[in-house]
Amino acid sequence: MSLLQVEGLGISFGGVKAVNDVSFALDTGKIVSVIGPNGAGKTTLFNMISGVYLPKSGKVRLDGEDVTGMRPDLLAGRGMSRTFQNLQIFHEMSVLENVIVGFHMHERGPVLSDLLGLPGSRRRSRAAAEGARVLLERVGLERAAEREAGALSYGALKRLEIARALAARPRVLLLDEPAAGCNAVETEEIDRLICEVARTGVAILLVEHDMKLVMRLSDTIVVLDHGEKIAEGDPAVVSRDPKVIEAYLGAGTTEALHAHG
Amino acid sequence: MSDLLQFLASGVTVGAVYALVALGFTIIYNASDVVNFAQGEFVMLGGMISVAGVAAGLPLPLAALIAIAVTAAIGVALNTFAIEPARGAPVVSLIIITIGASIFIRGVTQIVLDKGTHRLPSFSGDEPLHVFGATVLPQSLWVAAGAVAIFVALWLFFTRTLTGRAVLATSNNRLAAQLVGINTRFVMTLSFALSAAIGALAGVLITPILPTSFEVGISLALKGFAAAMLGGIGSPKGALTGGLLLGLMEALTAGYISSHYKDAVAFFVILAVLFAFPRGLYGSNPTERV
Amino acid sequence: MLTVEGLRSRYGRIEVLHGVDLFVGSGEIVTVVGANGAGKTTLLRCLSGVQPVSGGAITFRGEAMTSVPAYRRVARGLAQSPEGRQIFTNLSVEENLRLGAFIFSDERVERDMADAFAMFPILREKRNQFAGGLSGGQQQMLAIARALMGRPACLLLDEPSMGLAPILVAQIFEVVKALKTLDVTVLLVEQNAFGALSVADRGYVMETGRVTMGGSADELIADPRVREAYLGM
Amino acid sequence: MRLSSKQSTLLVLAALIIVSPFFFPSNYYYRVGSLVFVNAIAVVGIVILTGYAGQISLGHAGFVGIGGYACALLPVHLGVPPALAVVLGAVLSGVIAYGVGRPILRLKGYYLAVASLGFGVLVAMVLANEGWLTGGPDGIKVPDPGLRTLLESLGIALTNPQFWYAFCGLVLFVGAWLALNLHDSPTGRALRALHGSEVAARTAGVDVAKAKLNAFVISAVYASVAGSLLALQNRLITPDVAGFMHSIELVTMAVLGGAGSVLGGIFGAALLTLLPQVLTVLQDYEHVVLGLVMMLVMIFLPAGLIPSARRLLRGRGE
Amino acid sequence: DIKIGAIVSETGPASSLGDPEARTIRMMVEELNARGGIKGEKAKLVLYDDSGDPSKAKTFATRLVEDDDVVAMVGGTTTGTSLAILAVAEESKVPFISLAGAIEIIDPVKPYVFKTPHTDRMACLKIFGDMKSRGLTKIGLISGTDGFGASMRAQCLTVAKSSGIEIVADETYGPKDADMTPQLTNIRNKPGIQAILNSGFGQGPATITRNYAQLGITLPLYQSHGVASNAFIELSSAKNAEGVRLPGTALLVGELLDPKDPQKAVVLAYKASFEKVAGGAPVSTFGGYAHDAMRILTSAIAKAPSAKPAAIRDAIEATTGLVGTTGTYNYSKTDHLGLDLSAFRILEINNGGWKLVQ
Ligand SMILES: Nc1ncnc2c1ncn2[C@@H]1O[C@H](COP(=O)(O)OP(=O)(O)OP(=O)(O)O)[C@@H](O)[C@H]1O
Ligand SMILES: Nc1ncnc2c1ncn2[C@@H]1O[C@H](COP(=O)(O)OP(=O)(O)OP(=O)(O)O)[C@@H](O)[C@H]1O
Ligand SMILES: [Mg+2]
Ligand SMILES: [Mg+2]
Repeated sequence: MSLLQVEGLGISFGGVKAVNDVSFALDTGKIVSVIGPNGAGKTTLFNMISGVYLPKSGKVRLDGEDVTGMRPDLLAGRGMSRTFQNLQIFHEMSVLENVIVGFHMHERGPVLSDLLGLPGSRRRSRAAAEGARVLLERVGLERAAEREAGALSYGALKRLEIARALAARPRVLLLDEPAAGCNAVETEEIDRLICEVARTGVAILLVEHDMKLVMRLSDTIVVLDHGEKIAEGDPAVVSRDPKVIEAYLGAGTTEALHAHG
Repeated sequence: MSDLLQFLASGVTVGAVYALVALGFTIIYNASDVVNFAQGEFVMLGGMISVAGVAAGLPLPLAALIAIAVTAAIGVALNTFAIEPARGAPVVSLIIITIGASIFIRGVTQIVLDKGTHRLPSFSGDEPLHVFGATVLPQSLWVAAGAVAIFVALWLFFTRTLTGRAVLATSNNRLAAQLVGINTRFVMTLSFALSAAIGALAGVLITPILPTSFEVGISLALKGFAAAMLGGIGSPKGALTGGLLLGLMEALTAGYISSHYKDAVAFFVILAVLFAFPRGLYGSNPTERV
Repeated sequence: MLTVEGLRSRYGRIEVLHGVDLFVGSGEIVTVVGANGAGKTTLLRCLSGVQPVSGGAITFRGEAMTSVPAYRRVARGLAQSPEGRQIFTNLSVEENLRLGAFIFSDERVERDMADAFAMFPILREKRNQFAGGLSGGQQQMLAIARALMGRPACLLLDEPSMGLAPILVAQIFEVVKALKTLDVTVLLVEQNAFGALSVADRGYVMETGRVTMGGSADELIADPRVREAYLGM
Repeated sequence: MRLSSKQSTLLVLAALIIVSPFFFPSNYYYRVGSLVFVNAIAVVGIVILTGYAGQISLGHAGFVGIGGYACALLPVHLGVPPALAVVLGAVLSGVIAYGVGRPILRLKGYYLAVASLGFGVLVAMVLANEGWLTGGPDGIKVPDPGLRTLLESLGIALTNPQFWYAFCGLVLFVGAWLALNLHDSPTGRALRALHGSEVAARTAGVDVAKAKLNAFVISAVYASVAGSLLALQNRLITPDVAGFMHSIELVTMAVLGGAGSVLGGIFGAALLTLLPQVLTVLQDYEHVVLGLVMMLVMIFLPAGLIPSARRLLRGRGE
Repeated sequence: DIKIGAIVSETGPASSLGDPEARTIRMMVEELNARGGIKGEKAKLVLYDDSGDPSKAKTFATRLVEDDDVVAMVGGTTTGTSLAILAVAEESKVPFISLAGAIEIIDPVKPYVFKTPHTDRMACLKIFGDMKSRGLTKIGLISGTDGFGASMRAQCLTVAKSSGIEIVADETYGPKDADMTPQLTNIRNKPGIQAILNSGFGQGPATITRNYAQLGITLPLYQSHGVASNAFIELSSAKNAEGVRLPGTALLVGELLDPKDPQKAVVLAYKASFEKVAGGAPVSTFGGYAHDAMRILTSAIAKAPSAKPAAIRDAIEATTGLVGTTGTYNYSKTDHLGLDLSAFRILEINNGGWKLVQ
């Protein structure tokens, strides 16, 4: 059984089916990418899987357990973590604190102990802070740790979100366009980071429009168009699928991709 | 039957008062997300300045016009000297500025005008109209008509004019508004002028029913705020409905249940409505995507 | 057309632009590339007048812009599609576009809107939907279309290709090229440096608040430092 | 560094509480001081709710009222010692906050504000209307907790205002200490996170509804304790302590001082409590100046007294 | 100098009471000093506005006795503020003359606390007496929810039975409500109802009076002493207020008093000087309370062997036969109110003015 299984998931907004009957599976340590034109339903799919939206139909299974429509915080407790296409930053907190919040599941404790500042509470905070610094280093933001998060540039915020998502020590990690706003060199760093994370056994679901990144990283690619799955398979196959080329890649891109290898 | 009608008449009278105040909140809110706690003071100024004008021997319409103009100018001054300089401050800080402004305006009114309670003469006399055994004062009709007229004007403004759209755009995203060429400063000035003018007009209309004094603003603002939230803040339709509903609930409760708890019942209903409609009856509900 | 001299800007007490010099000739496409946090967005914000300038000068069509308020710059022909899209989420797609043409009230607005819909058909489909419900890429299209509604003489694009599907990225660069034929000057900030330099006439490289390199697009593409730092080659 | 900011806040606070009396020429100053502390206790609760968690309550005075009336009613009707009534009142407020908070905290922004306002109005109305129990609008007497006499028997003789100054100062210090502990604790961070982005906080594992409820209950307890202390030292409590105006006043204090900052809240409380006392010399112009000061503070220190001042100082250092 | 302290609610919900009180107190101190002060010493007034908040009132009371070193205090516009002040007065042994109605201020008697206004209970008794004399026994009660209205309501409910009055309707309204027709409709519908009594002050009673006319109710309408001022007639408009009765003090009917009435001179003098300084504001019963309190206080200070609080207290308690606007005060060890029912007069509004009923 796969770690994450999506079965016939669907939702509509005002009568328009944003996602319709989408199924796929994701295994430990694997990277599955979801691609598709703008408005295909990728983010919406993420929102359903992570419990932000309640699906109209279909099921999400985590480790075989039905977690459809479960609250995001409970899902987080079961090892699901994500980043957002529309950045969701705690603007008034420091960069470091943003990441510490990512550790919430591991650092939380009784309210009373936090109020009284008992040693246990302080210990948990300290441990989380240490972990957070390590993560900031991994995404290259260690120098910004004490800055107010709202003052970072766009690209830096994207990386901050990744660090925060990693802090939860997820089993399933959903990344929505992690490389948007990063140049080729910065994208390569993110590429490396994702690889490393996958290697530690985290299942990664990736939405990204940077095809080079997608092709290089993905074990499997799921292609959505108008909310429907139109193709699924390994990168080489999918990228040559005429339906995919027509709906998404465009002729030029495919050539470029294969030219670069 | 005639009792019910009387209660309804009372409810509409009071409701129209609340609606007039609630309508005043809409423009500034729509331009800046700020609930202007000085709105009640605008209403008070409308009444107090008219009273002063009439006492000085001016005919009522002229006194009313002057009151509206002066109040609008005060609204503009509030924006120019207090809100605009704090641009970029969090919304709560702006709200506190409006609270400060309301205390300030009250203080100045008490010095410049007086501390007394005053009434304006009714526009069309005090001879009650009889409708199926219920009685209505002509002034109630003036107030209700005023509320409806302002509602229509606001509704047209926000749905039919580009300036109205610009107001909405300014609060939705001030940066973007500037980038498309909207003079957001002017939009704010306009909003404060219009809100203040609406408040003052409300004050003129209601003072024959509800005597005015430098301190009436607070309780009016409180009820008007509740009404606006009940209807959904920012929506002219919501302000009108919310105001009328609140007034009717109070009157019917006083009539049929208990006058001791009429305000309590009104607030209970507000809570109940908000549980069903978390953004009021007509509040917009555009959720941000993530 | 657009000249920037010694431009300085700060957030609070922290200066992030330390004297930027660049110019954009009439009808040119000029691109600015740079790492995260280099100050590209800040530069464009200064040009549009939504970010206070603490030193230097901006001249646009021979006129000093530095103290002209933001909304007037739009009327002078300077429009921007900003970073993070900044659409009016509570208003409909059509209203967003109409506000893009806020300063105009002629019938050309309708034609421009038709053009915008032709460029991004999905927007026509969603014209009555509130813009906050659009997908990320759709919002990006809306932001670009809205900037074009302002009939700019000079268009400032902040990462227009961000979040767009490859097929649309190609289209955006086509649009940029097409604008040149319409005599619209473009200042393009892009992370997709390769794409941007391919359509641009000239380019600049920004590093931590300074322009460190400038030249024709071909020169920059060929420059080994640029290739290594921004093109990943 | 964070830790030192907490310690320095506590140090400043302790210094102010202890050193100020050396400059007090009369009991009146102790009285005003103790009122500052009482207000500050309630405001620290608002700081937790509004400053940390970003939830606006315009009904918190309702809890002040509950705490106050608990000290008036429990001793008379149930024979509870007044000092214990403070605790029972706080528990009661917490329980009521829990019950009220569950439904209303689903609302956001102004809608939450108006719902909480409704709660406050209801409390004030019950206190005013049920005269048989509460004494009605003119209020009710509160028994003496006898703590001062207790101290006296231990050889510490204080005047009434001195005693309440010391007692409220102590309670405020403890309250501030707790709130500061919370700020940098996992719970506090979760509150501040949901303030920034609820979805992100959720996906990070924060049970947002519960976190908000925690903040609401905690802040209600602060308000309740403040109400109890006010009632006990005034020996009298009236329904307007639970009124809308008082709720607004508390929020105003918090925002003026700097909503997210404990020290800010305390300074805000001090400012708005002291100002009317200072402004009495201006007679009729008192309100004009009060309004003006509020506006000026917010215009020039938009983040509130303490945070803005801190920002200015820090900026200079760099 | 002799320092006199005052704490009144010049602003806030009770400002329509507190404002004339403050004006009166200031005016009387000025007059006093113009006359050369007390025993050659100038009086110095320290007046604070508590805006109706008892906690503030307590703070100001503390300030007066601790910081300003006053020898006596007047004030306490509302019962709540009076209760707050009197605690300080008792503790620091500074005499205090309250301007509020509730009986608990002086009952039980507290050594340092006095008051000038009638109690609410007296107002109820006076009104009920007049009703009985007209054969009206089944009445409807409508009260404001503020302190004044609620406290008088409670007293009227208590003494109704013993006065032979049956209260068949009991409604309330908020002090700032715009319309009371539902409540009045319900009262009117009560079978056998003969009269309506409104306990309240401020603008509410005027609204009631207008709604009364609007509904065409013809039952006799009684108002409380809380509205005893010309402002009430103005706000309700003379036509609507015609025939309304209320228990008032001599103050409102100064001109109509029998020339032999000892109050006549006092009342007319106060009225004349108040109207001179008040810029058009008419005299009200509440200003009268303040006037009487100041008269009592200043004459006590004049009589006291020293300007020490305790001596002044004794002198106040010894006050007898002092004619004020409200009545003639006879304080004693057991009576710190010093008035009886005869001080109240039933007034009726007649042609836009006041008429003495008895
Ligand atoms: N809350 C909503 N209200 C209305 N429509 C919505 C909402 N959420 C999504 N949609 C619609 O559903 C469709 C799918 O949107 P989604 O954001 O999932 O696309 P996407 O594949 O992530 O696109 P992109 O690549 O541009 O980010 C879009 O057409 C969008 O307009
Ligand atoms: N609101 C702000 N307050 C303080 N500093 C800020 C703010 N916005 C940006 N900065 C800082 O200014 C510098 C330049 O940021 P800017 O957004 O202009 O970079 P950029 O080149 O556009 O980066 P990116 O490619 O990531 O978008 C960065 O160091 C950033 O941290
Ligand atoms: Mg998306
Ligand atoms: Mg940028």
